[in-house]
Amino acid sequence: MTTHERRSGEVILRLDNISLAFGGVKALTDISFDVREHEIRAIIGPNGAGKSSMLNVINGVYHPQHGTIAYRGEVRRSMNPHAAAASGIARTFQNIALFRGMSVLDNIMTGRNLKIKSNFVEQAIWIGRARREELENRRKVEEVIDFLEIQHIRKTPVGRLPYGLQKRVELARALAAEPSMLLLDEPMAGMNVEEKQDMCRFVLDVNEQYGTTMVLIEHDMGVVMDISDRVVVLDYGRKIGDGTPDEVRGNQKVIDAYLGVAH
Amino acid sequence: MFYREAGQFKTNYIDDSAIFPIRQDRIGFAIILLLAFVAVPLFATPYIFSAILIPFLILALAAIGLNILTGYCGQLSLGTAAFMAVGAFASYNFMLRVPGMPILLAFLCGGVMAAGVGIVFGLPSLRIRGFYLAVATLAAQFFIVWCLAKVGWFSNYSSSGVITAQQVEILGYQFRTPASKYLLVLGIVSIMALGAKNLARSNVGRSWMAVRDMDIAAEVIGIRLMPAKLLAFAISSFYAGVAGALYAYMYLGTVEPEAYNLDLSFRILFMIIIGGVGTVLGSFLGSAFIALLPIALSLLVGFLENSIHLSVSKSMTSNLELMTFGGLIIFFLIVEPHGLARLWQIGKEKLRLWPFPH
Amino acid sequence: MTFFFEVLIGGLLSGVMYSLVALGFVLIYKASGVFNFAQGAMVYFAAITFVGVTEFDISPWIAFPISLIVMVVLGLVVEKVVLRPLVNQPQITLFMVTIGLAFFIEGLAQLMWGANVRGLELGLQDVPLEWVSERWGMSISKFDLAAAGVAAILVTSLALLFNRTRIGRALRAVADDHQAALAVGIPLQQIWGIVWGVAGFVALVAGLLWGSRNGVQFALTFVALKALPVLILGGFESIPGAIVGGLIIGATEKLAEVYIGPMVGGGIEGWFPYMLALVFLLVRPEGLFGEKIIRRV
Amino acid sequence: MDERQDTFPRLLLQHARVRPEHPATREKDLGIWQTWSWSQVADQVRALACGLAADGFRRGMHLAIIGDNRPRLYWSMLAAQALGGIAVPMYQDAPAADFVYVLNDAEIAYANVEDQEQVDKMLEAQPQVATLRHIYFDDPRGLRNYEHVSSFDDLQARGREFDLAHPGWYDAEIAKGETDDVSVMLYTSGTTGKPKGVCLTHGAFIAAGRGGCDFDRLTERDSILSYLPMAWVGDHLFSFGQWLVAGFTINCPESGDTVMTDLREIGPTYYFAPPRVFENLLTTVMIRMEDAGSIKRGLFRHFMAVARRCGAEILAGKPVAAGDRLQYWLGNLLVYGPLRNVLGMSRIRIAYTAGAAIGPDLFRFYRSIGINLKQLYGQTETCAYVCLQPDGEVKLDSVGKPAPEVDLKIGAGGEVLVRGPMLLREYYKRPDDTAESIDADGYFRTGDAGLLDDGGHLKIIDRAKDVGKLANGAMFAPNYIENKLKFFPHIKEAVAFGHDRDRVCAFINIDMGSVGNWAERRGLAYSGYTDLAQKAEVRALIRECVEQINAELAGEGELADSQVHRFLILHKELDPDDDELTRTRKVRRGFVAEKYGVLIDALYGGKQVEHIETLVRFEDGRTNMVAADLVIEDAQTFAATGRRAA
Repeated sequence: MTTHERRSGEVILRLDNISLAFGGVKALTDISFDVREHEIRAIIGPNGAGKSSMLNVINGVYHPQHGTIAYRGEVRRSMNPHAAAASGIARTFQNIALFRGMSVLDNIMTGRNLKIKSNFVEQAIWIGRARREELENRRKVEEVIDFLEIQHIRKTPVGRLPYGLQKRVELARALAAEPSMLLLDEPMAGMNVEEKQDMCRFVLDVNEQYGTTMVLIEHDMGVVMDISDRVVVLDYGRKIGDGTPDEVRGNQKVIDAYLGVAH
Repeated sequence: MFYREAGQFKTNYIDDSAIFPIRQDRIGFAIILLLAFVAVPLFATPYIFSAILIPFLILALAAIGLNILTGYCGQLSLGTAAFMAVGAFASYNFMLRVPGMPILLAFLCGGVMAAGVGIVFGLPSLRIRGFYLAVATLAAQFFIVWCLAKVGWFSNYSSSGVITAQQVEILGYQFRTPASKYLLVLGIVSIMALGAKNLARSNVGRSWMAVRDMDIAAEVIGIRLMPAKLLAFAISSFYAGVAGALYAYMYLGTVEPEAYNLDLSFRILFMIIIGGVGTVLGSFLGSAFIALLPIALSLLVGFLENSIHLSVSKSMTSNLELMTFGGLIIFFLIVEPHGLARLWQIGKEKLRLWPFPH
Repeated sequence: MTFFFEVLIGGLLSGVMYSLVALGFVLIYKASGVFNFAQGAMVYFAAITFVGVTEFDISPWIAFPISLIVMVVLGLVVEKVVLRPLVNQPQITLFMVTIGLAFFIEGLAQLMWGANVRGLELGLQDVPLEWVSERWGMSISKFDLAAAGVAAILVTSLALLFNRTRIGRALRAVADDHQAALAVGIPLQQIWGIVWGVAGFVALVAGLLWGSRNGVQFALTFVALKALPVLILGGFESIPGAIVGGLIIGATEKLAEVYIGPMVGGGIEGWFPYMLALVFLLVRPEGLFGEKIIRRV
Repeated sequence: MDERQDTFPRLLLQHARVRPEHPATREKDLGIWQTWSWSQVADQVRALACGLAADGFRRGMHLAIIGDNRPRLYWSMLAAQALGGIAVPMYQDAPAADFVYVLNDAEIAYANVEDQEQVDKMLEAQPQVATLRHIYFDDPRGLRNYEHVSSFDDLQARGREFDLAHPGWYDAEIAKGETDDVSVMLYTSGTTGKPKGVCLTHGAFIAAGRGGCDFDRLTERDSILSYLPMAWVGDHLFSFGQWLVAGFTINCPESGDTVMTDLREIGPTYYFAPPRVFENLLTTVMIRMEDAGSIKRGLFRHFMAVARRCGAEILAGKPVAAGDRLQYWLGNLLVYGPLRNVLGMSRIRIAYTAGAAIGPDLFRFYRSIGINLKQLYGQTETCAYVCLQPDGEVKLDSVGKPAPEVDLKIGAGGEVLVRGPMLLREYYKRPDDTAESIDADGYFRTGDAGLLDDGGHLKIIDRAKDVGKLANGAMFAPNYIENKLKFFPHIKEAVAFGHDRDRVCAFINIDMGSVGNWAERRGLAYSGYTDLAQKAEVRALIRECVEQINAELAGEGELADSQVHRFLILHKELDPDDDELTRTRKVRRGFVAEKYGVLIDALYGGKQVEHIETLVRFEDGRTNMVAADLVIEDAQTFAATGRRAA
């Protein structure tokens, strides 16, 4: 990989004292951290540490009981998924969450639903603005398809694709929204070495080409240390470390809780 | 085999996302349209029009409506007939109470009324899912039909509850003959089927399918579940409503609540299961299948009676019909859950790849 | 006030009968995740088979075991032919397949025994209990009371079966987690077979009770439609829910018919339970006894 | 405007005038076939040329073109030529180290390349190539932060400014062009030694293109899929020379992986592929048919038998019995037509193959299902234009008649000599080689041994220099033997030895697809090429093939002594990355003989088993050691049976 100057900018997302519980079970306890524009921010931690819950709080699938979320200066008690998507936060899921009854192309097209302004009557008649929007968005989607090199499966139903390609299609769907922040929940889980390398390259390319801010959960320590700018470490729903990969690597609590155990 | 596609390439996205991207399909469809609009009116008998073709088309329209809700948006409904009833009664009342109301506008208004009622009964879908929702739609079925029967205003205080539908007249032309009724229904159904197809391939359709396949992911990419689901209920009910009005005006000739019972709802559900969930084509195939099956059965029974002198009573035939419907539903759900439309698609794929198997 | 209690008690007693039908649903749903829309058809099938057999001058005491065998066989066949090929399919598909099944069974029942309405005499008369009317001036049907008694016995024994026997424990394990049950060596298909057999039995009892009350006719299948709101109220997976739900529906429907019905032209029994259930669903989507659903991502 | 049509830029302007709206170039990109008409292409080329001029590109300079078949790379060649420069397309899959020599040899200062991969290679080579200054790329993906390289878009933008600032300059440059100017320099990969730059003029390629177009009546309505390496003379003739002569449409596939799909979509009327492509295609057809149901398979078998019986004759317009004709008509409806369609060949009017000998069965197969497949013969030095098979006169074992304007004779030692307007001007900076290859009368020595039959058809036997002698003096034509072996679908590559030896022995590479499938069908488990190759069953299978050609050779007179006595199946596939094959997949005979000397000794030394270890290099530069014990097989040979008719 060529050395790339990453243009980490201002803090655009800040979570303060987030606590989340399901029934009586505490998933997250008093967690605070921030994300800077254009950076790749990793969240790591053992299984059940609350990593996915953290992403779900950021894009509003879960509503924390305590704490605030400040995104681009706007402070809220919690997000809601639509507001998150509308303000440029896209995400992928740990267990692939593609729309299984649709083709790759249609899946990615759904990623652009917020860009479409025509109403259902226009769409039913399929003239004028509806058709024009459809074509413009198709072109944008084709660029994403090109970018992620999935031209050959464009019209395939997603259910027929192997796992690695499904993950890539999910990334494509997220990218189609032209997000300013991308939440990736274990984008490389379950992949072989080659697929991981490809995915790493795509993540870095996206970051470099579009300047997309990334919040990334990943188990593969090598990958995390290689590509992220800063790392948050969670354990049992609490934050136990935060800093550059090197700082985190040297943090005794982290070593005890995580690195020592898992790897 | 007949698909010779080499050389059919697309140089723009309009062609690429066309409803029939393959030339042979376009030709085939044009032939079907030609047959339906020209050849059939020339040769069909009044019996075929009024007993087969007209109900086939109208129920296909209702099935498209149900398919929008169930097939595309994934919300199972057992109350289609009730929304048809709303359409029929609303059209009747618009015709009755608005002087000079054009009939087509009355159908449209009937559809819109049904859409409104559909939205009301769609509200629970925001909180409940799956067959809980299906059960909730049964409430619509029972409540609406009861309402239309009990509230006299709807039926203009008719003593029998059975009202004769007004004469259908457009620009002075009176649709009296079966052939003319058939052509009017065909025209309306064709246009609305095109609209449904367009919706299905646009953002609205994709949003529905996203909600159907994985609602949380849909929400996360910015699709608002409430408007998406309510829109599906509204449009589905609109289609059902127009179909209901056509059913009353073009098929039954009367407007009566009992015509829109639970049995009709089930029949329409069967149409989309047999025809194919989530396809417009399937709605037509399913409707044709259900329309033709009793005829085929009675032919078969007649044949048996003649050949082996088996005497089959009328009720026996209707029971056989019930069993055949039930059996077919079981068969299709087990063997081909995507119905006749998928079978057609598989066959077509085979023809496209011929002589290769895959 | 007496009238109110009379209606209430009558409602509660018929509610027990709803519970009985609902129980058939719950049993199957718990064990195999199938929402069996054909339960009503099975009730009809059971009753008409019983009547049909007795029409050959066979004593009811022999007709009952014959019908029972027929119902158990029917249950087993349905499980094997219809549901086993659909294992792991979405619940909504299973639901739709049972709608098809309902049609099939209804057709079969009438094909075998004819469609005409038959009376069914169990020796219980639908007359008011004298001592009750004497003491409180209320009319409580003897038949209703007896039927409720039978239903109560059945419900209790099923509850015992579920909670106290080995088969019952296996059933509950299957209901909780198919995979895990399979992993600990519970023969899943055998369990499903038993459940469908028991469901057949419940259908027979319900069919006899309802049949002797309303006559054995096609309308018996609508009993199942009445059971649906019961399930929504009580939750699909809860036996106590089915009982309580049945009582609530039975009572409120009667009360509504009597007190609200006249205001709107009557006949509201047909839809009132549904609207009640619907309103209830909006408040508590998981039912009375269901667990709160946490949707995880 | 001058009306001469003797240089490619003039031809371009001509098309832009005569058929401005006619599609000239298509490319599958972003999901659809993006199309440029002739006037748009002319405009694009103009912008590119002016951009290059603005950056200092001048008459006589060389422009390197590296990448897959992309419209803007084709246009770049025209842009260079418009300025009086010379296009130098290079094989895009070569590693950076290989580029260094060619870039230096051609004194490249300007390079138009496709994407990041090629830019990286250029940057890697740059320190060793003093002249290389300007690198332009087509696809900006991943190149955002690169310095000192520029995108085509920027180049064209500069060009448009330059054009505005210098009105008339571009047209004047085109007007300066002469037909005898070198238009393109193609490097022969060369089976030995360093690559040589073959300088070909506008006139030569236009003559070759025009001759071919007239011969096959190609017009602007034709259409071709451009998917073979741009550095290869065949692609330059079909996708560039004939494109500009006839004014038809070239179609660039989306990527290497999608060629078959793209072929099917476009359905070209004119098609070119080396024999190996046709062979792979046939193998896939057969494998896919294996999975078909028994009725379909029976139908296929029956009608393929009909086609074998009379298909080629019907295509050639020869009289055929009415019964067969009817059957063929039915077969065309049920099998051949659909088959041509799924292969994307239903609209093909003319298909050519060249570059290597094609198996007679393979050739007959395509012709019999109604595809007008023909052979041509030529070299880089002759613009790939010497002999063509005329319609209706297609003989399986010949490469056709001399093309229009080509003067052909057989020289000493059977070598084919040719003369005509299509000859090269020279080898770049290699006067000695030039002098050696063109004799005093102006005949070019093709280096191939061949003979002309009674009908004037040329038949190629082998490379002239490869034709050797066995120890007993009998003629030994290794290629001839190898080709016979390679015609079996199970054999992918063969190397025959025998010069100065008493008998012939051979190395064989099995075809992984075909043999693998064969093994699977017989339930034979294997772990990879090396394992499969050494299975006793596989060796027996190959032995049958060898014995079959021995039987054939026994009937071919002088060649009867060339029967293969012993052979072995190599433990690895011969590979261009290991220098065993050229980039055009020809065996480097000498190199292979040296590398596997041990094995040759074993073959001739009578050993039964030999151990070998070989280093294998992968495309990404990683290496791996492959070791195996190779069993040597003895094949049955046959007594000579009569003279072969020459």
